[in-house]
Amino acid sequence: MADSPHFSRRSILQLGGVGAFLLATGACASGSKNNPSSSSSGGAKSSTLKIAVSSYISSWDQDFVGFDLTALMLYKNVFPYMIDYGVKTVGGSKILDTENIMPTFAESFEPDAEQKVWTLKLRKGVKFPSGNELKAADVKWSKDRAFAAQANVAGIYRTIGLTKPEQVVVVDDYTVEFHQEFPSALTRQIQAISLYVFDSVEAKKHATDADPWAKEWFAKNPPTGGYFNVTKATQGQEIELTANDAYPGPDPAKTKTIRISVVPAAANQRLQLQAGDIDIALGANPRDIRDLKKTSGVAVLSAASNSQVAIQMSTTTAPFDDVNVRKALAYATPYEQIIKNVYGGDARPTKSVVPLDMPGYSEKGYPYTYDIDKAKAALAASGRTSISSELVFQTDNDEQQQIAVLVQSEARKAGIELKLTPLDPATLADRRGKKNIPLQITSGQLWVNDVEYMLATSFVQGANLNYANYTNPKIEQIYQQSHTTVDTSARNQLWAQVQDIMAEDVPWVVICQPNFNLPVRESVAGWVQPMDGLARLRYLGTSA
Amino acid sequence: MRVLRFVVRRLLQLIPVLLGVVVLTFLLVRVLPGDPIRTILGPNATAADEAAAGARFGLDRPLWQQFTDYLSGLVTGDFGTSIQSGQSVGGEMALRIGPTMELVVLAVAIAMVIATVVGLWSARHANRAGDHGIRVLALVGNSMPEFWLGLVLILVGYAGLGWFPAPSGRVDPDTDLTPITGADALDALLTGNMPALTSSLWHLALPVLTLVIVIVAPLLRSVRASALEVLRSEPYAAAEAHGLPGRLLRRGYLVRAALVRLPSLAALVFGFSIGSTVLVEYVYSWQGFGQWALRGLLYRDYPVVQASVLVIAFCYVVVFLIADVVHAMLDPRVRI
Amino acid sequence: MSLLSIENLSVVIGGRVAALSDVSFTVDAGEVVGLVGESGGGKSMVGRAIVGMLPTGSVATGRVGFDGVDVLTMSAERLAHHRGHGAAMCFQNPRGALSPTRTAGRQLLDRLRTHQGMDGERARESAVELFEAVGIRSARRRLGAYPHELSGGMAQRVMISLATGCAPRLLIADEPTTGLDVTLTAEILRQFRHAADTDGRGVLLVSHDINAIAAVCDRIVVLYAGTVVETGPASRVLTAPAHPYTRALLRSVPDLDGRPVVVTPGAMPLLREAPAVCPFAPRCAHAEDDCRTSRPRLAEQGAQWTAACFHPLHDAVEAGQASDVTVGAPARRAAPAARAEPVLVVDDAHVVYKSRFGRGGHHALRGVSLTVAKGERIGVVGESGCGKSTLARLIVGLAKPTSGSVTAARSSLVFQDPIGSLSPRRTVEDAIGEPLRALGVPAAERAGRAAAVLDRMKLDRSILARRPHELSGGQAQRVGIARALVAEPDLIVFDEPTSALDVTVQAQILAVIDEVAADRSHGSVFISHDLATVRGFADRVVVLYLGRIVEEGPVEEVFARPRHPYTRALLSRGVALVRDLEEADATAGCALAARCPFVTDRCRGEDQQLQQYGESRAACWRVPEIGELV
Amino acid sequence: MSLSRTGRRREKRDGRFGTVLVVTGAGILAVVALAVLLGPLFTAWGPNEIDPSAPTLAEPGGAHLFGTDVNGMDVWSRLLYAGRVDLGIAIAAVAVAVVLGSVLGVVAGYFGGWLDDVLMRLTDIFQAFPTFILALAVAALLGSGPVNLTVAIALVNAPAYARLVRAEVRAIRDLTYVDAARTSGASTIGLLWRHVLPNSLTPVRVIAPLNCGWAMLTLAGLSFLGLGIPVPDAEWGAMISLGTGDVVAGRWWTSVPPGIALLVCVLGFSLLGEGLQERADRVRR
Repeated sequence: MADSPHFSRRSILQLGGVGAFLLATGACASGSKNNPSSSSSGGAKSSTLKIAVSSYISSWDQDFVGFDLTALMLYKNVFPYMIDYGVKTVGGSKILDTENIMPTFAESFEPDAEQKVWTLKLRKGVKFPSGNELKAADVKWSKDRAFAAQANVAGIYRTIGLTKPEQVVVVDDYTVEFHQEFPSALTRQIQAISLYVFDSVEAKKHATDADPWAKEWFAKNPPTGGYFNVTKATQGQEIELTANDAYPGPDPAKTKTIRISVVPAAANQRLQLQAGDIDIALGANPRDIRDLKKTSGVAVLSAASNSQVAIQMSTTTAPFDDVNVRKALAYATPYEQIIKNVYGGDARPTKSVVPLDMPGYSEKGYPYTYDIDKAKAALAASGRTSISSELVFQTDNDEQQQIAVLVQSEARKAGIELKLTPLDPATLADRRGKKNIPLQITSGQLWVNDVEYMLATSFVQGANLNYANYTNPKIEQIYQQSHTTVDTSARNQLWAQVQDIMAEDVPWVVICQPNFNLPVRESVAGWVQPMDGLARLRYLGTSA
Repeated sequence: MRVLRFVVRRLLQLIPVLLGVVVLTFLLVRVLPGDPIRTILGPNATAADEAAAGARFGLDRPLWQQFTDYLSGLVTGDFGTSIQSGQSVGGEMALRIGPTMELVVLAVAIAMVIATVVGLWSARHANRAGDHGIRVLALVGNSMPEFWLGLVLILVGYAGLGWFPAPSGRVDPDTDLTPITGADALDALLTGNMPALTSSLWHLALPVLTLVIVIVAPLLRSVRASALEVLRSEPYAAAEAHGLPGRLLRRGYLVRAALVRLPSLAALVFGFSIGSTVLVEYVYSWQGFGQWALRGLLYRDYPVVQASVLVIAFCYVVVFLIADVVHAMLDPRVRI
Repeated sequence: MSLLSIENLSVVIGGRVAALSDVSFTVDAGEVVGLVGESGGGKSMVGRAIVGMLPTGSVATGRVGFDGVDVLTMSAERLAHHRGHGAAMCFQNPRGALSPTRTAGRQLLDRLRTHQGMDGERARESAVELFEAVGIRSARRRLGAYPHELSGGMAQRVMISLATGCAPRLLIADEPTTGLDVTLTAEILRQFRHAADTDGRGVLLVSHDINAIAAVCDRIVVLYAGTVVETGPASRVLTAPAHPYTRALLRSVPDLDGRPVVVTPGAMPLLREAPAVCPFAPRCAHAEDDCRTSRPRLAEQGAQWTAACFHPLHDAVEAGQASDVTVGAPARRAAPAARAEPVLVVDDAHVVYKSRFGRGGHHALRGVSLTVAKGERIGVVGESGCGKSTLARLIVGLAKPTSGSVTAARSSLVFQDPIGSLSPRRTVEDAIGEPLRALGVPAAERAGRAAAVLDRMKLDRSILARRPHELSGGQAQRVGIARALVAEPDLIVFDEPTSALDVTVQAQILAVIDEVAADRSHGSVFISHDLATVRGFADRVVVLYLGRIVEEGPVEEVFARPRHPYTRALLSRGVALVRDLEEADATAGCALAARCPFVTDRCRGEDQQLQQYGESRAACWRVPEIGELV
Repeated sequence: MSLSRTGRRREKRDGRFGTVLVVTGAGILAVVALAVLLGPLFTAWGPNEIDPSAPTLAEPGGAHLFGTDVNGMDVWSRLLYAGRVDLGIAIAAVAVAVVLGSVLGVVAGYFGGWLDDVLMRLTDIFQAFPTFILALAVAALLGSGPVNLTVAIALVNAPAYARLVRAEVRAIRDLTYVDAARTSGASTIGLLWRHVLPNSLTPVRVIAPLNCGWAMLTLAGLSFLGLGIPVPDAEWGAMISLGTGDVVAGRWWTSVPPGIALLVCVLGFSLLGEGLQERADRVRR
């Protein structure tokens, strides 16, 4: 029985009046916590792993769901994916290897000479839990559904030249060909996150003419057949997974059952981790993690991450349409103070718009440091002595709020007066749609670890995440050229040119790349840092 | 009979109010800035994807047509599909109303029992030390912000003393509770699942305590005030002057007269508690109705917001109706 | 040894109010004793002392002997037994003294179970008997009624049955007659007489209206400022009172024979401790030095008859005293000159109050026609529910006639509830000036005219700045009258102006009204349920019953030779009505049909119109015959 | 003879406790108001000023009486400046609610008929509307910040006042002194203004202080959910929500002091309200 954390009781007594007042209402039970509820917070059974997430998934239908990271992470583990990333160790911690993508449920996935037509070969005799065999027809039906849903998959397929269901051709029961309009170096990575297959025979039983793709059935029924099967799902509270023995591929699940419980408040996740009620807290915030490092029985797994924190400056609205004003803000941002105060030093300063560890990264991409005089000089160069504008960030994002406060007080010294505006998700999305946000803090990870994908999502005309409304004909031209450049050294050549242009245009203030830290019980092992932010649960084991 | 006719008449009066609420919400949520569609699009979505998603939810059609569709759906009990989750709003709501109602009903019931017992005692010992103490204590409880109180109770009850379970979820999944109404303790009772019952009651303890502390004061004051009014009234003095024994005086003349005003105040407090459960649920990660409605609001999930507001309003007016009927039964002077 | 013997009982409340000082009197079984005096005189304090429920923080000395045991020192259980079974009280406002959320029957059963140990069916049976004994018809159904469903009279009867349900030895009735009509009062007092004579109970009737309870009392005790000023056999005390205050009580109220009202100046003092001098001296016309220097003790005036006065009176109460200041002697008033132009014409006015739920409604006035000429003084009399208040509201425009017409010159109204008629948050000056404000009179002139009219009311100008709750009943009514006069209206309506006031204050207000009405520049209408008061005021009188005028004529003619059976019953000239007034009575035919001893089929069928009989008119075809039948 | 004031020994010093409540309540509010208004005298830091020398979440003591919060701002000074926002908005919101509610109440109560039904159905709708939805709607329509919050909270509280005043006016409009004013020819407006309104505000005067307390709690609740005052600005509810995560780690000074400040201030209002209620009851009896 894990003893309740000693130091937290001491801190309660420190609470002075309030604590005493409330303690007076209940005798202070000394000694070990005798938790009367019969909840299973007893010793972690060797075969069960308990993970806490911040919100319950909004739907089980991977095609028609909204952009919900918890759900996408869960799908990665419960839907049969044909191919997936390998694993490599870097600096003592294991991370997903984006260059080594291997078949898991499928037998092989190889391109033709021109890398335009990709052939997927299925293993024989792989069965869904319903007993139906996984065949090419299932792949075809699943991808036709993805195109019909016009959601995530359709969006990514467009970057590798797959725009119409007709481009997916069934050759025989166990072979499917993907005919791309143009060859692309991104195909393997993009297919790794999109090539999932439904049990189409089972699904068609629930399709109706009003609902051809059985959306209602999919939304309600947890899927099975991936590395794990969903055995129990209590709405809004908890999801239980058990390893799928029918998985034919390498690295089968190490833990027999995994229980994912929903704990929205970060403070509660931390309490339960300390008390041993959960093994992994996916929703803890940086300050909790720094404290948990000092707690007995808890380890913090940390690994380099490609998640970037930046301020996107709107290049189409005054005064940030003037590059000198953008440079002024770049010089006025207190990079070291943010890394120290907000992330407790646990973040890497970055010198380019391209994230660290992404092939093609170069030091010259973002030559700006915290220097108030240079900031003033840059502002003067733009013909202004002082400007005022609005810095937008997400209401419920603590880090962004702290960064905003620090940037505001430093920028003021350089004559840049910033009004802080926290926005709820819907208003933020609306104003981004209307492109009327002068400055906004963004933090996030790219799904594919390749500069072409970065340009596709954030820097070309009309890209969805291009909140800076940045366009540069040279960049557009390089982006088109990169589609067909497969050779890595030629691609790196292109990326160097991109970063030189970015150093000049500076559409973003690139702040830092915070490391990924995951507080877990000491007994947990096998964590693989996911480049796309979607945890692979099959590598996880617990030795308690 | 009489009560039925009164209830039917009041229900008919509800329709314009609820219709007003539906129209007001429908317009209000569309006037609010914020785009419900962009939040569900992936990083690579294009304008075409946005338009397609919008069409899927019928947002491309003219406003009045959206309203008529919504109304015709409402009549058949179809609240539409949630933009965020793609599931039917009715289904999602059914799963979440149970836990919140259980919390609020339990808290209001307990608070009313405490208020009645303590209120009557306090009135009978008016202006003595005990009476003053109770009133000030109740006021302190009523002055606390419920989210802050919840936090402190978790800190003391779970982290410090360990008497109460972790503030996550409502019942321990291992007890295999089969959900019927969604209200865990009630379902456990119905299915006779004892371990689930004890587990859900322990999970309910702190949130209910938080709510009770906050809402007991107004109820206590009302019972005490009306009890005092009865004790100092002519009829009570007349009964006492005719030498009726204390027990008969209390049972026959004090209790019923003092509780006449309690139902309508309980309804008001019920309405107030629905508001504060949104905060209590957040702190106790109760996954109830309040959080779901709030999330719908933050993401402008039109069908969710419209459905949640309508249900809250409906609960509100139904509770007032029940209060009026109970009031009429208690007080013969009220003709219905 | 008498059932109840109170010996020099003194009660001081909160150390600053001497509610009672050395009160002594006795009540024997089977005897009805009347305890009279104006409000604030201490009558209620005596009642409370008898049942041992004196107010918080009050100190009582002396002895309240009940069956030889002193109530003031009774133990808790003895007191619990004494309350109800020893002495039981009937409360003043019966509907207010019954628990609203419990049926009348159950409240009676509580008494029967507590004091007579009855239960179940036997208790229910005796409950029905008790209800029938006090004259409640269909008693079994009434058992299930809630207090708010009972009429005033019915509630009073239930109250009496509750008290007798305790099988008390002494029955205390507090103001049993207030708010009841003439006919109902007589009926209720008969109940108390019956309780004393047949049940052998002692009865203590507490009342401010000495004339009302005179008929049934064996002995009278008169209280003034917490002291007994006179006690003696009713026959002697009522005809030739020894103490001047008792005489003032008897003469302040006009009586049916038209005797002039004697006005007693000043008001009753609120004593801080036992008086050292005669408390009535400042107001007494016969007071001399000894009255102002020492306090008179109760001195024998005859068999069991004492009075606390150095110079007791001996002649009959009717005999005029040189010092009397009288009002309303009808003979002295000159008849109005030729018919001056009318200030009010009411032609066949009907008023129906529609109830919220649309079915039926209360038909308050059923075709009333009335004209008032300038300078004329009209009296309107009728029991409660006859529509007289509706008539008042109709005349001043507060109510609109459903049919028929009302044309009135500029009118003003003086209300029954003096303090209630003044806006609580505004000063007296504002209240008086209100009508001028509506006429657009500038503030300075308003203040002047308000002060002038206040002087006419013989009120000190310091009152102008006071708020209503700082005024006494009398002062508030004078302000009400001042407000009515300030705009010099053509018509003034007095709606029961004195019924809410104390007896001596009533006389003062009647004097003021008389002086105001004497001014012939405006007409005046005086509305009351009390015939004697109307007689002292009006030239012509109109008798209302259930929304119709049943008799009308010169005041002397109507009082001397009443024609209509209802007027005769009011003047108790040998006509006793069959039963209480019921709501449903006023359907077709003669309104009084359901209660008239001379009713015939023709009365029930035919609507009665006013016909001329001598100088007055009456709405009854049998008037000529009735003369012999009486 | 009214027996209701019978000699019950238990009922001592009737009504004196009412004055004790009023005095303590008013006393607390006075102290809080003074501290909040003279705030700048007690502290060197501005409400949003960051102390570069002190680390974030510094322990209480030394330069910072209550330590610093997660942004490195001084908790004590934010506590004082926040008081202005909270007290200001609460009192303003209740004032607006009282005016709006009273006008509606008088019109509905005095004229009755269809006007009364329409107004009452309207107040039903507003009262049935959940507070948060209304607050967000008004915040969106008028833009965020203290002004719109005042309006939002006022709208939520106005129906209660409308109902209260309507009940009083319906009772008063048939009283004798109103008839008296009518007979002396007073205009309807004059009648309402001089006679009906002043006498129908007694219950409002009693409920208003209690309502200020609740208004503050509503404001704090909104800020806690991120719907009220934007985060970096000083407001007690926002400060509590900022520090919730830290309390668990024993860093109580970010969240507990604003909680206590809110508790004390609302308690002040509640005591004042309760005391006025006690005295009003005693007067009416």
